Amino acid sequence: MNVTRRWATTLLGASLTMAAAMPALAEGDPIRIGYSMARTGIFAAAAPSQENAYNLWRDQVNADGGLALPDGTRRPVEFVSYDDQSNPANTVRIYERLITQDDVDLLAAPWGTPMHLALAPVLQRYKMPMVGNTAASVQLRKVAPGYIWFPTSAIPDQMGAELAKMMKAEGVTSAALLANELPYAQEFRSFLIPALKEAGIEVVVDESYPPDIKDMTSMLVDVKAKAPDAVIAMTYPSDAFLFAGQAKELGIEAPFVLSLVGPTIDAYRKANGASVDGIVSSAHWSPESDAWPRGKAFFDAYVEKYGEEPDALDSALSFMSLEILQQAVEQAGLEPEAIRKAIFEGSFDTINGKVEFEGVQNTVTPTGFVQIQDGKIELVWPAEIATSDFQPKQGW
Amino acid sequence: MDTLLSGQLLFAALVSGSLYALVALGLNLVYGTLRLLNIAHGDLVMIGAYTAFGAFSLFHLPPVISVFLAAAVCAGLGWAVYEGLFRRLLANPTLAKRVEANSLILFYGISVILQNVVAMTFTASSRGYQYLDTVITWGGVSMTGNRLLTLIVASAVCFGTLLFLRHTLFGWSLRAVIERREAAQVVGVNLNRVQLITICAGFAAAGVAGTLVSMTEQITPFMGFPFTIVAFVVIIVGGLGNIGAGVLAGFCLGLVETYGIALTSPGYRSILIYGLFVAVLLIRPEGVFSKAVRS
Amino acid sequence: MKGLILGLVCVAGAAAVPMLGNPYYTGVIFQLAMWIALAQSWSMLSATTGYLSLGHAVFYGIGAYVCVLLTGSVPFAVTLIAGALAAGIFAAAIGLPVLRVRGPYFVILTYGLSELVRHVVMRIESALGSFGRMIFIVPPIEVLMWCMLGLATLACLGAWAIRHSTFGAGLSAIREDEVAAETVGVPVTRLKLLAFVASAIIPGAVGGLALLRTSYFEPGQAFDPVISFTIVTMALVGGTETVRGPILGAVALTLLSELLWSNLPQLYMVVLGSTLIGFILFVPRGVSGLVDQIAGRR
Amino acid sequence: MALLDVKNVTKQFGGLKALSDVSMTVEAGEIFGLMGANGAGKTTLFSVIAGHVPPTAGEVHFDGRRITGASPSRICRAGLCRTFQIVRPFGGLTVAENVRVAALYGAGGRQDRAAVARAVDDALEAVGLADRREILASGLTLSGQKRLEIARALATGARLVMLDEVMAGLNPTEIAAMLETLADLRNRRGLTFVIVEHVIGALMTLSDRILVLDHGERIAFGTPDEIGRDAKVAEVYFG
Repeated sequence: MNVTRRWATTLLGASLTMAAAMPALAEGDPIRIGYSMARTGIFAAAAPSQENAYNLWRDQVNADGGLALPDGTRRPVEFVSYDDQSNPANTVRIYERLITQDDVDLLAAPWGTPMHLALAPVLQRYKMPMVGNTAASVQLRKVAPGYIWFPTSAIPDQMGAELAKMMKAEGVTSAALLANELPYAQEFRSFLIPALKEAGIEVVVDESYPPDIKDMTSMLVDVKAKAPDAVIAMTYPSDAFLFAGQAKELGIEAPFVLSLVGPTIDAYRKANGASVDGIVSSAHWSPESDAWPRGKAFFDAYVEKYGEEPDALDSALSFMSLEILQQAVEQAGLEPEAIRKAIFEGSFDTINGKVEFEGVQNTVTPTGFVQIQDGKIELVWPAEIATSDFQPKQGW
Repeated sequence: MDTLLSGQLLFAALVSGSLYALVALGLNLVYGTLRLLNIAHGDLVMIGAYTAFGAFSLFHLPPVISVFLAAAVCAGLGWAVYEGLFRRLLANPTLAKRVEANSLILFYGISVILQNVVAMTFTASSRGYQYLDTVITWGGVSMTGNRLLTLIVASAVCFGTLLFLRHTLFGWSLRAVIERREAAQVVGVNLNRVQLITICAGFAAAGVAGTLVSMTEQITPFMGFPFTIVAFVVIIVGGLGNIGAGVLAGFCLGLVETYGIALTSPGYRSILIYGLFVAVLLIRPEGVFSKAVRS
Repeated sequence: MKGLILGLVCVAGAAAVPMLGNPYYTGVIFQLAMWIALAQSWSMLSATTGYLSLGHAVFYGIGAYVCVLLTGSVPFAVTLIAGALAAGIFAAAIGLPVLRVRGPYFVILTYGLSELVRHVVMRIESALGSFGRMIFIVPPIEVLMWCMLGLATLACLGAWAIRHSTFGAGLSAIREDEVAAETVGVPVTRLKLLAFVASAIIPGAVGGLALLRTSYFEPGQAFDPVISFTIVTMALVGGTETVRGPILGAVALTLLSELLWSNLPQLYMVVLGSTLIGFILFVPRGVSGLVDQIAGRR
Repeated sequence: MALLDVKNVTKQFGGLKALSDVSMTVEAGEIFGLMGANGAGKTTLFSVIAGHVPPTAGEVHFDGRRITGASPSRICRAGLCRTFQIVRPFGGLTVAENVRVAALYGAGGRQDRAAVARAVDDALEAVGLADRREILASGLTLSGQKRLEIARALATGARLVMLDEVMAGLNPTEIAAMLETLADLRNRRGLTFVIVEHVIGALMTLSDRILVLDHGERIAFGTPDEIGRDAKVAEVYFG
């Protein structure tokens, strides 16, 4: 009996603590925005570039007097966030908690494609809108339109086609493909190969490798022997470091070298210095663009606050997603259905230019590629948003 | 075929191999003398990498100097962990009886703490710095300076340790503890002292490995786990507690990995390594290089 | 008997949680039931025979994989049963050679096996040109939760039945001394294999259910070694001497991490790590032993 | 027909011949002694008979059936059980639980609770451990653990029990008690014993017939009196 009572007390205590963590909402209180982030676990290294952008946005909004509502009033913004430990199952639980328990007003996105995909049904069920950001997969297109949107244009099918176009334009006739076995890289590879074929570019090497690869020498020796015009390394961050170091060691001479994810990370350029000048990567934003004046301001504010550069893909997308949310709220208020309608129908001005949605997707921002030039991230493709011309890679 | 015979591939295999051997050396020392399953071993590699990164970016200390600092930091952790946790565990007969299970959980806890303390201190953002990455070409083999340095330092530490174990009194007592714990105590080996020094040395080896790794890989708080795994693969293949065979197995794993990939496809890399590991455990759990011990 | 009644009351209470109308609590119960089912299944092999498996994620992953492959072509209950069977068959197939290995070797071997299977599945998926699989129609959370609760109950009853049977007596003899057990007539090999299969089946179904909860399959996630670590941790923290142990361990750690991550978002992993260390050093008999001590038994 | 029939058993470990061409027969109800210096092959012979080690050559028959190559648990269930020179109690289980495992899985195939409980009580009673049944086996004295080994073997319902140095390390009082126990078991239950013993006096008193091994070879066989007079044995034992 004793045990039973202790049990009951424990459970009661637990539920009380949970309840206590939920403050009452009063008029004029901060607007609470909830999200989960992979602060620990396998994705953790990627998450700060996103969370830093979130915090920067919050600070800027609050410095401006708060988030504007349709009636012209402003309320400060407050984040409620949890660590999902890089586990999509936790993401689902956390958003359920945010919606039903913490009773947040708005939602921001977690890091990563699996998390976004796992969330889509949850948002549908609770009818809570969320602007996604760091998700990139053709699977997104299968998500029923409703309460989630993806501002990214770095989606593998479009990227494959665009990259082939760009390579053709730069006179590439042969290419070596090295792809990580994780989904994003594999998906990209599957769309790139037919596009290259169509563009008349010969694939001379096509290898996939596991994410925990520790040495690429044999692959790269093979690449070097075939001497292709282009080396397309479909990397994730950790193997991007490996690829850069070993391609340099072996003196890969291709004028067109792409590393899929990694080069836009600040540490990548710090670790490799000038040797990675000329590397192409996937992103559709650059602070160097004159067309998006707010972009440079974001870049400078970010560098000032964190002492490192924002990631041209993740940080930019994260900031954009909150800008979209901000403008939707300004127009429609905090009522979820109104926000949903506003996002569906609206047009938004972001650090990456205009954004509009059709279904779940941003149809305005073109799919682009960036290149490291003198340590800076320059947009080199497509021409209409380019901040600089593509320059063939000159050694390492 | 040309690729297979090239010095380039051999160099790559030796670099990986020496690093595997070094990481495994530390783990093997700790397992051999204390019978502890240290699954936080890779996190010590991470600590070593952060130490080197910090020293480089704050004080412009090159890794050839900060390697001593990293070794000292990790050895200090070893001391703290031994005095704070394991002395207690090993002294308590109930706990010591299930030392494997208990050490597994203890080190899991330590691993979680190390990772998250580092993540809170430095944020989880990946880090990196540029050091000695000029390419040297020698006999048709191109080598970045930092990878050559990795090979030299890792091999030197491994073989230095082996020589030390073979030719010093302490080395003899340590080997005695590994082979016959109780008997070693009877002949007057100070078990406590041997264990303390070994755990510090094992942790320090991981710190050295971390410094080497930091020159070429991205540094994050969660980078350690793959090193733990590799180290376990190596010491199983070599034979748990057999220090010399472990070093040999480390180099062999580097060769198997590099040439295995070259002969098949990079896609089979992990299947190859785990397959080898599982096969060794099933067929020869005492390790490939151990003399069969049967009662 | 008292324990059984208490257990049934808890199950009934948990099953009624969706009535509260707060899906968050339903999610917590799902999670709780999941870890109880996994830790208890693990104990069927590892607590009884002392063969410490650090690879139970492999059964969970296999269940998830089979479930995602079958979803859409057969009813949802069938996918779960198929997942459970596949995990059981896999255990039976690898059991004989694997269970010849003892002590720390077994711990590491099971871990390595789980990683091997993970990489093989990754390779297969990549060869099939699949980049993570999505499931679009999933049963509502209440249904998933009830299924999970059922699995947890099944696991606990199974573990209880094993420990109180001739089979369980044989297994504990194996844990104490395999050679002596064999000598007094215990068919050691057969019993170990049975225990291994028994401990694999429920995790297979759990993997399927957990997959339906997130509706997204990727081999890296489904075979995540963290799952194996969490299972072992929960069971050991709970105490492996009784059937109660894994239940208490799963409840304690699930609630603790639930409280910690919501109230101490920055520090909770550090606190969790410290709690583990504290438990091993100061509470060697686990939560279960602690409850006994406080209640003044033994 | 002999209960146990060992035919020309040879066992080779690498280059070492532990047993060479050893034969012996044990009749139902007798106490059969096995003598020899350290390394003579007694324990190896036990291991071969009980199924722990397969013989290099030769066969073992028990109760008319060939048991060579069968697992120890099968051999045990056929009615032949051994004890270990270095005791192997299930340390974490109580004395009664130790014996209960043997009763559950041993030769009898008893399934009903009452029969198992009776077998446990009987075995504990027979070796004098009835009053210690609830303590952990690891808490018994050496003498107690040796008795426990015997109790477990008895509880399996074995008809032939092989005892490997159950008196080593016991003091004279304990040895006397043990001798009495064994004689009693043979007389009252009709059990058959094969015993290996270093304590030669005990062996001589207890055994009906004795086989002497030296370096894996059979050097003498006969009644205790005959063995006592055997010149070869004297040479091996007393130089």
